[in-house]
Amino acid sequence: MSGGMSKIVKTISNISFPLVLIYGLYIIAHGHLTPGGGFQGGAVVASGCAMILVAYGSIWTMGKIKEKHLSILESLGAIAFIGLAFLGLIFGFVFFKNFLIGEGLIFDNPALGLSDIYTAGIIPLMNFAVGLKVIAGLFAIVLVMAYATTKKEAETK
Amino acid sequence: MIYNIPFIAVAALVLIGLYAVVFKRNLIKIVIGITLIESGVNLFLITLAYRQDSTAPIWHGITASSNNVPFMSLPVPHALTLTSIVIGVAVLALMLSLVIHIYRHYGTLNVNKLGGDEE
Amino acid sequence: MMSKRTIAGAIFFSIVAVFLVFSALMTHSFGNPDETEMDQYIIDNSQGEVGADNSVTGVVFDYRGFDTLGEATVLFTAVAGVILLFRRLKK
Amino acid sequence: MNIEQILDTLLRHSPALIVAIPLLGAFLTPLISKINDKVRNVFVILTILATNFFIFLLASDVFAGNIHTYVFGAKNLSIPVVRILFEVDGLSAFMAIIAGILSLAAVIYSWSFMKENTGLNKFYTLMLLMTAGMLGMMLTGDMFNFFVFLEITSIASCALIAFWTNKGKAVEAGFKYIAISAIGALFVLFAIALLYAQYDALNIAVLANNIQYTFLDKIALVILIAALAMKAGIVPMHMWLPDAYGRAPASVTLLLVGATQASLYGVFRVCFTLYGSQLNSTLRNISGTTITLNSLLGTIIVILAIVTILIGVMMALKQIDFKRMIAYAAVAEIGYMFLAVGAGLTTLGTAVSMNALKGGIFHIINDALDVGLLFLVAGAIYYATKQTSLNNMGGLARNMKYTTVFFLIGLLAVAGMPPMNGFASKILIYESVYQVNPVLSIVAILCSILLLAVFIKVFHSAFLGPEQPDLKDVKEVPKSMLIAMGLISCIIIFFGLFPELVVNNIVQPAANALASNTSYISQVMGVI
Amino acid sequence: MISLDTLLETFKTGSGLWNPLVWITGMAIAFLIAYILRGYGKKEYKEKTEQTKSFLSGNPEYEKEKMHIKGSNLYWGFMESLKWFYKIFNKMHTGNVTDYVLWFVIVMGILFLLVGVI
Repeated sequence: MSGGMSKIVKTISNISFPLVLIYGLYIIAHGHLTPGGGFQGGAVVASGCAMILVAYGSIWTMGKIKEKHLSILESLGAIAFIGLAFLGLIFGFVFFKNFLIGEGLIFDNPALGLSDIYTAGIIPLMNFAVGLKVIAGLFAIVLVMAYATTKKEAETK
Repeated sequence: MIYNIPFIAVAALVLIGLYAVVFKRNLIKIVIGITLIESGVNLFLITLAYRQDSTAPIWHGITASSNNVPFMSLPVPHALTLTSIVIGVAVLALMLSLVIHIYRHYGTLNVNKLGGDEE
Repeated sequence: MMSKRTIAGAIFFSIVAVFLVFSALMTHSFGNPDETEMDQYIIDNSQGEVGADNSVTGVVFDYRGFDTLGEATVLFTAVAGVILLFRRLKK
Repeated sequence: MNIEQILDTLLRHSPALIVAIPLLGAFLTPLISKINDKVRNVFVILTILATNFFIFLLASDVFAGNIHTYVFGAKNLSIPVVRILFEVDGLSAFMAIIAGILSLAAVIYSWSFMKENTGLNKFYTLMLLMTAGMLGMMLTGDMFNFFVFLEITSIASCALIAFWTNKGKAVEAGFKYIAISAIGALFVLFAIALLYAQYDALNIAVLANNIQYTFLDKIALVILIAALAMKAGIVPMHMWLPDAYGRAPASVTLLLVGATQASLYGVFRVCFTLYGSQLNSTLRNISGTTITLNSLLGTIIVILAIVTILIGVMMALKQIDFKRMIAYAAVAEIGYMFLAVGAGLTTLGTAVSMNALKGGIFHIINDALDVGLLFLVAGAIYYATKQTSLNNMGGLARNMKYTTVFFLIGLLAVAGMPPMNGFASKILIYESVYQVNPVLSIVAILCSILLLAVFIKVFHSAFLGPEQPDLKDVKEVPKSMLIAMGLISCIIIFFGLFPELVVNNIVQPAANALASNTSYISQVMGVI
Repeated sequence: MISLDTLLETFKTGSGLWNPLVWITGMAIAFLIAYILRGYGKKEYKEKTEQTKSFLSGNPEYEKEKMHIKGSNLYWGFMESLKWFYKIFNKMHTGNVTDYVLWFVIVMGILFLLVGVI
C-alpha cells in the first residue's frame, strides 16, 4: 500500500472522486431539507479522500497534505461551530439560540417577504461547520493510521 | 409478544458482543465485540423510533396546517443514534490505534501474552 | 475439562442473557409505543420553530444542539488522541 | 450597566459558560500553539482560571440555596421538556468545585513536568477537553447528555494514559481503560434507552417525576449502577484503576481522580435523584420485615464498599511500585465514600443518615485532594529520580525537602490523622456508620490504620534511610510543580483546621440535595 | 465572609469530636514530656565510649548504603502470615481485559438476581 495501487485504480478514483465530493457537499448543503446533514455528508467526502489515500498510497498523500494542516482545519470547523453557539448567546441572549429564526433579523421578516422560506436559521451554517470538521477529522484519522502502519512496514523491509 | 423480535435481536447482538469480549483472546476480536455491542444499542434506539406504518419525519412540501399530514416516526431516537454512531467511530479509531501500538511493543495480539499488571 | 473461569463465566453470562431477553420481551410491542408527548411536540412544531423540513436535523442542531457540540467534541478528541499516539517521540 | 448587572448576567449564563469556555479553549489551543509554547501554557492556565471563576461564582449562589437551570436554545423551559437542560444543585456545584481545583493544579503542575516531551499541543488540548467533560457530567440534567460527556472524558483520558507510547505497559493500560469505559458507557446508553422507551423523556427531573419502578426500571437501575461503579473503580471491578493510574503521567492521574469521582457522582445521582421518588416503596414482606428499595440498595452499596476498602488496603500493602500503591489506596478511599453514602441510604430520612451523607460527601473532596497530592509527589519523585519502584529509592528527604513536607501532609491526610482534613471526614463516617452497624465502623477504622501503615512504608523506604549511591545528584523539582503541590496542601490544611465551616457552608447543601429530590424535580416540573 | 464567631464555632465540637486546638496542644505536651525524659537519659550517655558503637551480635558493621531496608522487605512477617490471602488475590488480579469485563458481567448478574428477584 505504500507505493499505491495499479494505474486502473488510480484512474477510476480520479474520475469518481469529484462525484463523491459533489454528492457529499450536496448532502451537507441540504441537511435541513432532506435526509442527511453535516456528519453524513462529511463522512461521504472523507470516504472519498480515503479512496484517494488507498489508491495513491499514504506516503504520496502525506507528501501532499500533512495531518497538522488537517487538524488546523478541523479546529477551525469546531471554532466556527461553537462560535455560532456563542453568537446565539450574544444576539439571542441564550447559548445555542437559533438567533436567525423568529427574531425578525433577516428571515421570518414579512417586510422582506422572506417569512415563508424554510432556511432553518443557523442550521445550514452549523451543517457546513460540522461538515468541514468531520471531513478533516476522519481524513486525519485515516491518514495518520495508514501512514504509521506503512512506515512500520517500510522500516521492517 | 411476537412483535418484539427486533428487541430480541437487540438483546442477541449485545450478548454476542459481550461473549466476544469475555471469551475471545484476540485483541481485534475484542474490539469487534465492543463494536457489536454498540451496534446493538444503536439498533435498539432505532427500533424505539419506529411506529406502525409511519414515514420518515420530514415535512417535504407540506406544512403542519396542510391536510393529509403523514403519520411520522419519532425524530429524537434518530438524533440519538446519529450521535452514538459518531461516538462509536471515535472510540473505534482510538482502540485500533492502541492495538497497533500494542502489536508493535509485544509482537502479539493474544491477551494472555501481554504484560499483565503485576510486576 | 473446562477451567473454573469458563464455568463461572458461562453461569453469570447466562443469567445476564436471561434478564436482557426478558427486558426485550417486556418492552412495549414493536411499532406502537405509548403516547409520546415530547416527540409529538417536536414533530408538530419543528417546521415552524426551527424552519427545517427535516425534523431530525431540527432535533440534532436546535433542540438537542448541545449534544451535537459534544459529539463534535468527541470526534475532535479522537483525532487529537490518534495524532498524539502516532506522534514523533524525538524532538 | 453597572457591576451588579454584569455579575447577574454572568451568573445566569455561568452553567453554560463553565462547559463552553474549556471547549473553546481546547478548540483554540492548536492555533495558539503555533505562536510558541509559553504562550500556549499561559493561555491554557488562563482558560482554566476563567472556568474556575465561573464555577465559584455559580457555587456561591447555589450554596445560598437556589437551584440554577439553564435551557440551551430557548429563553425559558417549556413543558414538555424537549431541550437540553443544565440543572445545578448543591451536589453538582460541590463536584464542580473539585473538578476546578484539580484541573488548575494539574495544568500548573504539567508546565515543567511535561517539558521534555513532544506532542504537548495535543496534550494540553486533551487536558482541557477532559476538564470540560468532567464538568459537563457534573452539571448536566439530561441523561443522554451525561452519556456524551462520559464518552468525552473517557476518550480524552484514554489518549492521555497512553501518552508515553514508548512504554508498552502504558499503551496496554490505555487499551484496558478504553475497552472498560467503552463497554460501561454503552451499557449506560442501553439503560438510558430502556428509560426512554417507557417514559419518552431524557431529562433527569422528568424521568424522576414519573418513574414507576417496573421491571425495565429494575434492569436499567442495575445496569446504571454496575456500569458507573465500574467506572468509579469499585471492587471487584477496580482492576483497570491501578494500571491506568500507575502508568499515566502524574498530572493526568490527578485529572483521572476527578473523572473517577464524576462517575461516582453519577451513581449517587442515579440512586438518590433518578430513583429518589421510589426509594420508600416497599418491595415485599418477608416474615414481617418489610424490604424497601432504599434498604436494599443501601445494603448492596455497603457490602460493595466494605469489600472495596478491605481489598484496596490489603493490595496496597504489598505493592512496591509507588504509583500503583497510591492507586490501590485510592480504591480504598473510594470505598469509604461508598460506605458512608450506603449507610445514609439504608437509614434515609433520619439524623444518622444526614450525618452519614455529610461525612461521605465531605470525604469526596478530601479524597480528591489527598490522593491527588500523593500522586503529584509520586510524579515529582519520578521527575527527580526516574524511578517508580520503592526498592530503588532511599534517603530522598536529604535533597527534596519541600517534596518531603508535602508527602508528610498527604500521608497524614489520607490516613485520617489530625489535624488534617481526612480525620475530619473520617470521624463523621465512623460515628454515623457505627449507629448503623458497629462492625462496619470497626472494619473501617482498622483499614484506616492499615492505610497509615502503607504510607509509613513509602515514607521509610523512599525518604528516610541513608543516601543511595545512584541518587546522590537528585535535585529539588522545579517551581511550578512545587506551586501545584503547595496549592493543594494549603487547601488540605485549611479544611483540616476549620472543618465545621466547610461542612456547614459547602457540604450541607450537597447532602440536602442528596437527601431529597423534590426541589430538583419541582425546579423543572413546577411545584408538584 | 468568614466572621470571627464562625471561626470560633469550628473550635466547638460539632458533629464529630473535632477540636484542632485540643489536638495540637496535646501533641505539644507529648513532645515536652518526651524532651524531659530525653534529658534524663542524656546524663548517663557518654561520648566516644563503647556505648556509641552499634553492636550487631559480634558481626562486622556494614557500610551505610547497605543498612537501608528496601521497600519490598518491609512488613515481611505480615506478608508471610497472610500468604494464603495474597495467593488468592494475586490470582484474581490477572492484568487481562477479558477478566475485567468478566468481573463486570459477574457483578451485573448478581445485582440482577438481587434486584430483579426481590
